[in-house]
Order: sequence, then structure tokens, then C-alpha cells
Amino acid sequence: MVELVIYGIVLGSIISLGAIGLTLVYGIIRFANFAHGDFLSAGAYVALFMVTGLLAWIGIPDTTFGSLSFGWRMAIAFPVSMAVVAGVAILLDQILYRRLRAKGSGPVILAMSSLGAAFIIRMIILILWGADSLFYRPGLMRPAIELPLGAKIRPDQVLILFMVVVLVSSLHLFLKRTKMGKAMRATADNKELALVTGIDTERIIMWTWGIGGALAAAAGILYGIDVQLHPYMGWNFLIPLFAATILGTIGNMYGALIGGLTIGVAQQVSTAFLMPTYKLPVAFVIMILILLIRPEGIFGKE
Amino acid sequence: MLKIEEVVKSFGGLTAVCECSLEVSEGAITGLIGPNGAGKTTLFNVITGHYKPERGRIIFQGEDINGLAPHKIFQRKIYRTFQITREFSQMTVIENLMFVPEGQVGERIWNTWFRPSAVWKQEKAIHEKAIEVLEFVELIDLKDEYAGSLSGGQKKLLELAKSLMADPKMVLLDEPGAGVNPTLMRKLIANIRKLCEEKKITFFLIEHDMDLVMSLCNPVIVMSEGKKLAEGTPEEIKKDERVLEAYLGGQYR
Amino acid sequence: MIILSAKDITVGYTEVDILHEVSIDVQAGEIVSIIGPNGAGKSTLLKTIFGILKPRNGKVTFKDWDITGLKPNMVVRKGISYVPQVDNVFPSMTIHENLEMGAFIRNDDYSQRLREVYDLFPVMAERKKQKVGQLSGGQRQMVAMGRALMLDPQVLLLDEPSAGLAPVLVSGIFEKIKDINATGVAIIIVEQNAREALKMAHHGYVLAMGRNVLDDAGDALLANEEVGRLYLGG
Amino acid sequence: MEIGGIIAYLVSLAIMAGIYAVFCLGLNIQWGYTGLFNIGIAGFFCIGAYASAMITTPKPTGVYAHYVNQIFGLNLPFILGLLGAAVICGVIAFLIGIPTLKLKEDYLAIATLGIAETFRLIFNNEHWLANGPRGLMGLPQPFQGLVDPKNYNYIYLIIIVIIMVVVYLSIERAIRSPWGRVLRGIREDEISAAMSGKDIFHFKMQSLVFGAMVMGLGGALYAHYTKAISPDVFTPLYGTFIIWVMLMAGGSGNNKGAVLGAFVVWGIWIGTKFMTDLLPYTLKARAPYIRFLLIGILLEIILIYRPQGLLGEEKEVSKLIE
Repeated sequence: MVELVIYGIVLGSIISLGAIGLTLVYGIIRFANFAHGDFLSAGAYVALFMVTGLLAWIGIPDTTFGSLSFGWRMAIAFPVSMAVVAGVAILLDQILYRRLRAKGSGPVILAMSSLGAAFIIRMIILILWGADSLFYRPGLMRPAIELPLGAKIRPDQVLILFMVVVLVSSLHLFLKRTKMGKAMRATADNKELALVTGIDTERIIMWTWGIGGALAAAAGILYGIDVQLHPYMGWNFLIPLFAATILGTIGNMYGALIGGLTIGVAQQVSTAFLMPTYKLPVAFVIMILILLIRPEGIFGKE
Repeated sequence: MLKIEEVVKSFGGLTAVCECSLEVSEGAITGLIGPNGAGKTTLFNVITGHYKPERGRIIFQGEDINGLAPHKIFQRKIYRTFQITREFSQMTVIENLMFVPEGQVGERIWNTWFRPSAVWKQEKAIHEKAIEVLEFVELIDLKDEYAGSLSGGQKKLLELAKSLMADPKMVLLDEPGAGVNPTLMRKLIANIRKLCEEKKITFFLIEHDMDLVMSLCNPVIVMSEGKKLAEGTPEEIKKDERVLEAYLGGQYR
Repeated sequence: MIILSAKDITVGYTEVDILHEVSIDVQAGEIVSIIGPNGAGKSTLLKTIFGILKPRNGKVTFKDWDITGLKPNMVVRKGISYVPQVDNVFPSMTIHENLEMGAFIRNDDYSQRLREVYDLFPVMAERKKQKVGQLSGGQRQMVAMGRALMLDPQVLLLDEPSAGLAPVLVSGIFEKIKDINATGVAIIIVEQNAREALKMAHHGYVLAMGRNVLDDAGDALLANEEVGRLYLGG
Repeated sequence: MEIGGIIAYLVSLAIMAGIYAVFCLGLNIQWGYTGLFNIGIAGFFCIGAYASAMITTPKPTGVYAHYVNQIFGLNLPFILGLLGAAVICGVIAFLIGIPTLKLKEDYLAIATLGIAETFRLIFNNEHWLANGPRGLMGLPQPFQGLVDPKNYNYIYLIIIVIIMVVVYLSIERAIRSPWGRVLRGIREDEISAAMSGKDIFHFKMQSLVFGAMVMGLGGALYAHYTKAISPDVFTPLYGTFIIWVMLMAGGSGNNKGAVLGAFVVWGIWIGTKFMTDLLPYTLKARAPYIRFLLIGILLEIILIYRPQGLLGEEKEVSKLIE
């Protein structure tokens, strides 16, 4: 059970990364981005392309760091993939959502457009890589670290937790300390006033997509390292992401963090009683319960 | 007819309506005036069930209607219009009117399949009534236009027409005159007066155009800081020192 | 010297005109109060000057620039700040962050200006780290004004700063407005609380039904019988 | 291909387009007239198909029962299968409506999406329920003995057309009545509709349930056409996404548009199959993805350049008295 909770925290921290991006987009651009799950997949596959394709071709050695399952190739691929998906997210906004906003389309039309974008991304992945599960390093098994109470944790998982902590704290500092981060929070608070203050809100929207996309990419890669890559991985994350976002109150980054961890732990612990494939319905049921009991989430005002 | 007793409604820290008590008597056109932020629109929203007041009672024809959902208030034959008109812009003018009548047979889906003749008969009657109302407010030429394409003044008339479709006992009008040109305004005033006299509809209206208020309403109620400040005939109100103060400010001195 | 002038402004939100050929002039360093009954178009005039609404007709000039139809985020760069009537703060941010947002477009060192604003509102300096959402209405209004002052504007537009405030706070706000003016900022204030607004105004304009009705020195208007009459339409 | 083969092919094409038209009509009630954002059509598709399958087939016995698990099998006629599918979908829609219809529109979307994924997983994993991933086979078809099996599709096409027409007419009747007018009013402005005394939640619920029942019908029609169903059919792509594209292409808020959209987009979908047949062998396995990519791009183009679709919305709803 302790082990399940630990694995739950690992899974939950990955969900949190995705949910934070989703909640930022929701808070500033005010629509449900159904393509967010597929940003995770995009990130994971861009890194796969780097690790097994581009970087191998350049001649970056295939060594691993200590007892981790990856090495320099991944260390390079990780930030590059984040940047690429950030670019994809901004590009989608420029091509699709910005035009729809300019036409005065409502949030539901934007959401529908994002659903279309989700399928487009997924189909591109399926065309390029096919429908099978893939690994960054097939066949490599690393010994787990023994923890007290008989629990085990793999070195990769420790690194995943570490990476999530680093990313979330940098985002926290970005939003609290930098001018652009503060302007983002201001825009989420009151877009009209932000405009009156001289903030270029269209630029803020680009930043928001960039950050959301980059975090989603990181979440996707980390999941790929922990488990595997699959074209539908992002889609299967979509319900947990929304559950975490709603649980932690839409627009609240720290809520999304807590929501993500809660959902992750609940999903993993449920595997003690249910088939592992029921993780998604578990997140779904939690979400429905929140909607029934407290639809504004834990940090929301009545 | 309508009695408001010590109603309190606040938003966050701001008290919009503060222990407000007032009465509207049957068959009259009662005007409600007061400076911005006096709580007039909030009071309307409380009456029509859009907001729930923290305290107080709202008595309509002897029944406490406080806390009822908007559609329940409507069933008590109270109709309300909005400051910024809220027509269904992607529906035609006549459909906007036909929407209004309550408890239509054809609003029950099985009646549309199993009692088509009853639906058809009622629909015909509603259609005729809508035509009649449109002729009354002189919008008949626009009946098949999208409501969204009307001018601001025409939308105000449409609101009034919608209220007629409801066979209301009482109509709450929120700034019927705002944004209406003088010609349409005269028509509006004439219509309201005619309805009050011929159809015995009670009107309660918020208005900032003093010409309209003073020529149409009697009595006039003045609200300030969330409560009733004064009430009287237009002449009395015009002379009331407190009212002058409230409008000019400096009432705190 | 006339620093800001709006000439023959005709504007509306929809096809209906709210303002009909309204004109006002503001001298450098003076307080101009715009009063008039509800629905006279006072707030609409401010929004038009600040570029939130685009006039159908007329011209807005600031110093030597024609700023007619310029977007708000450009108008603010010219040296005009605007405090909306409602939703004029960033509630989830601290007082300090609200002020920083006020200086968003400044790329120079604005710590001097920050000190001046805190000097003007000592209450705010004590609560720098507090979230604005937790403040009372009067304090929020001060934050909103402080935010607008961070740019060191030459003209400050205030839309009904006393609206919705408890009576005891209103005089405090008006005192602050006078203090701000004393630092050399020209102020255009739209007020429902006409008497107070005229008392401190160098010049006042009365609007009704979207038109200029009267304009005169503040105290002259205060003494004017007609002003009272206009309010009640008589 | 000889002429008979071409006609047979066109008939099978028309049957599938007709089934999708039924889905589009159901979605049009929810989205086109009421503005409800249901992106879990696949869930109702799936439930409708399974419900009808289990109502019309017998419970496996003897040796056969070793291979096929099925929680129940009622062995009832086709028509009861259709009705049962509709009723069960209606009940499920009702349950989803309770927590979501009072909230913002996105919540319904997320909840319906969750339902669709959840039911697919349940049917996939629970072998006792409906035979797990292998699904159910040998579903009965109405009037089977009447003609040579190779000509059976003609009969099924007639059945589809009849049902489609019945569904179309009953929706038209309801929409053209005050009921439909209330739905359109709610879509336009909920607050104003409430001020005119309409119970918003109640009407939204009716629209959601009615639409879901029509979708259940579509699911049942599909099941008895293919005679075999398994969970992997009811993916978001085939079960939800393509139906949205059909409705948006035809014109939401217009029942003729819903039917037209189904036929046009199904035609395009089949057309792209011929196109991808020209691809080199190595890419052929991934052809369906390329086709779906094109459908996705089609949706984005519609949303940006022609959001009203081919036909656009009809100006008047209340046409009963004309």
C-alpha cells in the first residue's frame, strides 16, 4: 500500500504538470482545451524522435547516467521537446483560436476547435509512429531502491519527482517574481484592466500557451520514461487532467498541483481493488463527485 | 399589491440593498428613481428571484414570493424587462413574442406528437395574439426580422411587447427610456399609459429620464444608499430637499 | 495651457448614439469634474478619451498628438491613466504587485515613483504584501488610483471613484484626489456625488442626455440654480 | 466491377450514412437547438449497440456458453431491441445531466467524454458482461428469411430509411412546436428564458435525454447492420468526432443539414479511402489515420470559414401553423 501511494505520487506529479498548464490556459483564455492531453503525447514523441533518431544520428553517445535509464540524449531531448511543443501550442493559437476569438466565437466553439486539434496531433503521431506502445530504451530494467516498509522506488521515479519539483518551483518563481509572470496573473485576474494598464494581452496569451505546452511536453516525457509511450497516452490523461483542474478550482495553479497529486494517488491506490485499466474511470468518478458536492473546487469561493 | 419589507442584499462587502421597505399599489404606474448605485436594479433582481436576499420579505398579492426561482415568479404574473434588452437575437421578432406565454401545451414534448391538434390550436391563438401585440406596439412590419437586427429603441418596444404576451398583472421596467429616440419615447409612454388604463396592468419602473418619470409616474419613489428615501407625487418629489441632496451628493454632511 | 481636449465627440456602443457632439477642455494641472444625471454619458466620455470606445465623430487631442481612436494600451503610453468605475484592481495580487502592474510599460527604474505613491497612500505602504481582494472598497479605490499613478501620468481619468463606498470613506477619497492634483497631475473626474466633485473642481461640465449643457468654474456651478433643476428635470 | 457490385456498394454506403444521419439528428437536438456540448456520443453509440444486442440475442447455452459470456440475453424482436437501446441511453443521459446541466457548458462535455471512455473500458474488461474485447456476434436481423442473404442489404436500407424518416419527422414536429422554441430560446439566452417562466434545467434535460435516445437508436441500428460488435468500434473517432464534423458540415440547427452532413461527410470519408488506396504499400497500414487527419482539418476549416455549415440554421423555428 505504501508503495502504491508512492507510485501514486509519481503519477500524480505528472498529472499535476499537465493540469497546471490546462488550468493556466483555462484561467487566461477561458476555454476548455481538449487538445491538452495530446500535447503530452506530442512532447513524448518529439523526445522519442530526438533520442532514437536525430541525436543518435548526430552521434551523441547512448550512455546512461548512473542507475538511471537514460543519459545525454534525453538530457538534450527534454528541453528541446518542451520548446517544440510550446511552439506547437502557440502555433495552434495563432492559426485557430486567435481567429475564432477575433470572430467573437464562444468558448464552446473554441473547445470544439481544440478537440479537432487534439485529433490532428494524434493522427500525426499515429501516421509517423504507428499504434504500438514504444519505449525510450526497450528492455532496460534498473534495480529499484529499497525503502522502509517494503516499498520500492526506481531511480527514474526519484528523478521524475525531482524534475516536477524543479519545474513547478520555477513556474512559481516565474509567476511571482518576473514582470511577465506577474502580467500573466494580472491578465487572468482581470483582462480588461490589464489592457488598460498597457499590458499587451495577446502576448500574454502566447506566453500562456508556451508555458502550458512546455509543461505538458515535460509531463508526457516523464510518463514515457516511467511507463511507456502510446499514441493514446495523452487522450487517456485528459479526464484525470480535467478532474485535477476542477478539483483544485479552475484557474488556480496550486489547486491543480494538489488536485493532480490527489487524482494520481487515488488512481494508483484503486489498483489494489480494481483492474489497472480502470484508472481512468476512477478519475472520472472523482470528478463527478466534485461536481455534485463542490463544483467550484477546493479553492473556489461559493 | 407588492410589498417589500426590510430586504437586505449585499455583494462581498458592499451592501446594495439595505433594509429596504416599500410598497407598490395596484393599477398605478410607480416610478423608482435614485442615483447610481442606489440599489434599484438590484432590488428588481431580488423581486424577480434572480438574487436571493439575505433578509426580508417580498409580498406579492398577499403571498411571500421571496426566494422563488425566476420561472416561479413569472408564474405569479410578474414580468420584468432589462436595462440592456435581452431579446433572443437569433430568433425572429414574432418568435420572441410567441416564446413568452406560460404553460403552452406544446411545451410538453409528447403533446407535440400525441395531441397535435391541441398544440396547433393553441399555437394559432398565440400567433394571433402576437400579431395583435405587434400591431399595438407598431412593430408588425418587422415581425419576421431577426430580433438582433432591430435598433435599440425597437428592442425596447419588443421588450414591452414581450411583457404583454405574458398577460402580466405587474410589469417591472428597467430603464425603458434609455437609448430611445424622442419619437419612439412618446410612443412608449403612450403605450404604457394605455396598458395601465385599459388592461389594468400595474407598472413599476426604474428610469433616469426625469421627463418620462414626471409625466408618467405617480407615485414616485426615491431610493438612495439601498433604501427608500422619499415617496410622493412628482410635484412633491421635485420639491423635496432630501431628494435634491441625494442627487447632488453631500448627503453625508 | 490646454493639455487635453475632446471636441465634438459623437459615440455609442451600438448604433444608438450616447454622446452627441460633446466637447471638453482640460488645462494642465487642473481638476475637471463632469457631472450630470445617470445615463448622461459621463463614463462613456471617459472611455472614448481613453480609446476603449471609438468615436463616430470628433477628435481627441492630448498635448500635440491626435489620439482619436488610439487603443488603450497605446493611450496609456502617451501619459494618460484611467481608473475604471468597477473591477479596477487585480484582486488576487498584492498591493505591491498591483502597483508594479501599474508600471508595466515602464522600463526604467521606478523605485522613486513607487516611494512617492506610497507616501501619498501611507495605508498602502503598511499592507504591501496583502492581497487586494481582501481589502475594503475604499482601500481598493486607493490601490486603483495608486496603480494608475505609477506611470507618472499628466492626466488621470477617474470614473466615479466614490460609487459604492460607505459615506465615511467618500471624503477620504476626495481628499486623496486633491492631494494627487497637488502633485501637478490634471484630473478628469466623473461623479455622481456632484456637490463634492464641484467643490474641488477648477472647472466643471454638466452633461445631460449626452449633450453639453453647462460649463463654468466649479464654485460657479455649485451656486447655479439651474444645476439643481437639471437633476430633477423640472 | 460490374454494375450490380457498384449498386451493392452504394447500398452499403447509404446504410452507414443513414445510420450516421440518425446520430447527427440526435446531436442536432442537443447542440443545434439547445447548445449542449456532448462529446461523448461514442458512449451512447456503444450502450445503444450493446443494449439492443443483448435484448435480441438469446443467452448462450451449452458449449457455446464456454466461449461467450453475456450477462443476459432476452431473445426478443428487433423492434424491442431498438426501443430498449433508446430507453437505456435516455436513462444514462438523465444521470449525467443531474450533476452537469446546472453548471457551465464545458462540464457536460467533460462528463460525456468520461462516460464514453468509461463504458468502452467496462465492455472491454468485464468478460461476464458482454464477452469482453471479443464482443458479441451473430446479432439477428429483421426479415432475414425474406430474401437471399446477399440481397439482404436492400431490406436493411429500407428499414434504415423508414427509421430515419420517423426520427426526422418526430424531431421536426417537436422542434417546430413551442418545445423547440423554448430550446432555441435557452440556447440564445438562458436568463431571459428563465425570466419568461421557463424551467431551464428541465428543458435542457429533456433535450439531452431525447438526443441520447436517438443516439441509442443509431447504436442499435449499427449493431444489427454489422451483426457483430466489440468495444474497439466505439472509439472517439468513429463514435464521436466524425459525427460532430458531419453536423457542423451540414449545418447545426437544421435537421435537413444534419442528414445532408452525414451523407456528404460519409461520402468524403469513403472517397479518401480510394485516395489512400493509391498510397505506397508501406503507408497503407496507416491510411485510416491519414483519412482522419483530413477529417480533422476539415472541421477546423469549417469552424473558421463556414461555421454555419452547408445549409446554415433556419430562420424560423415555429413553423407549425403554416
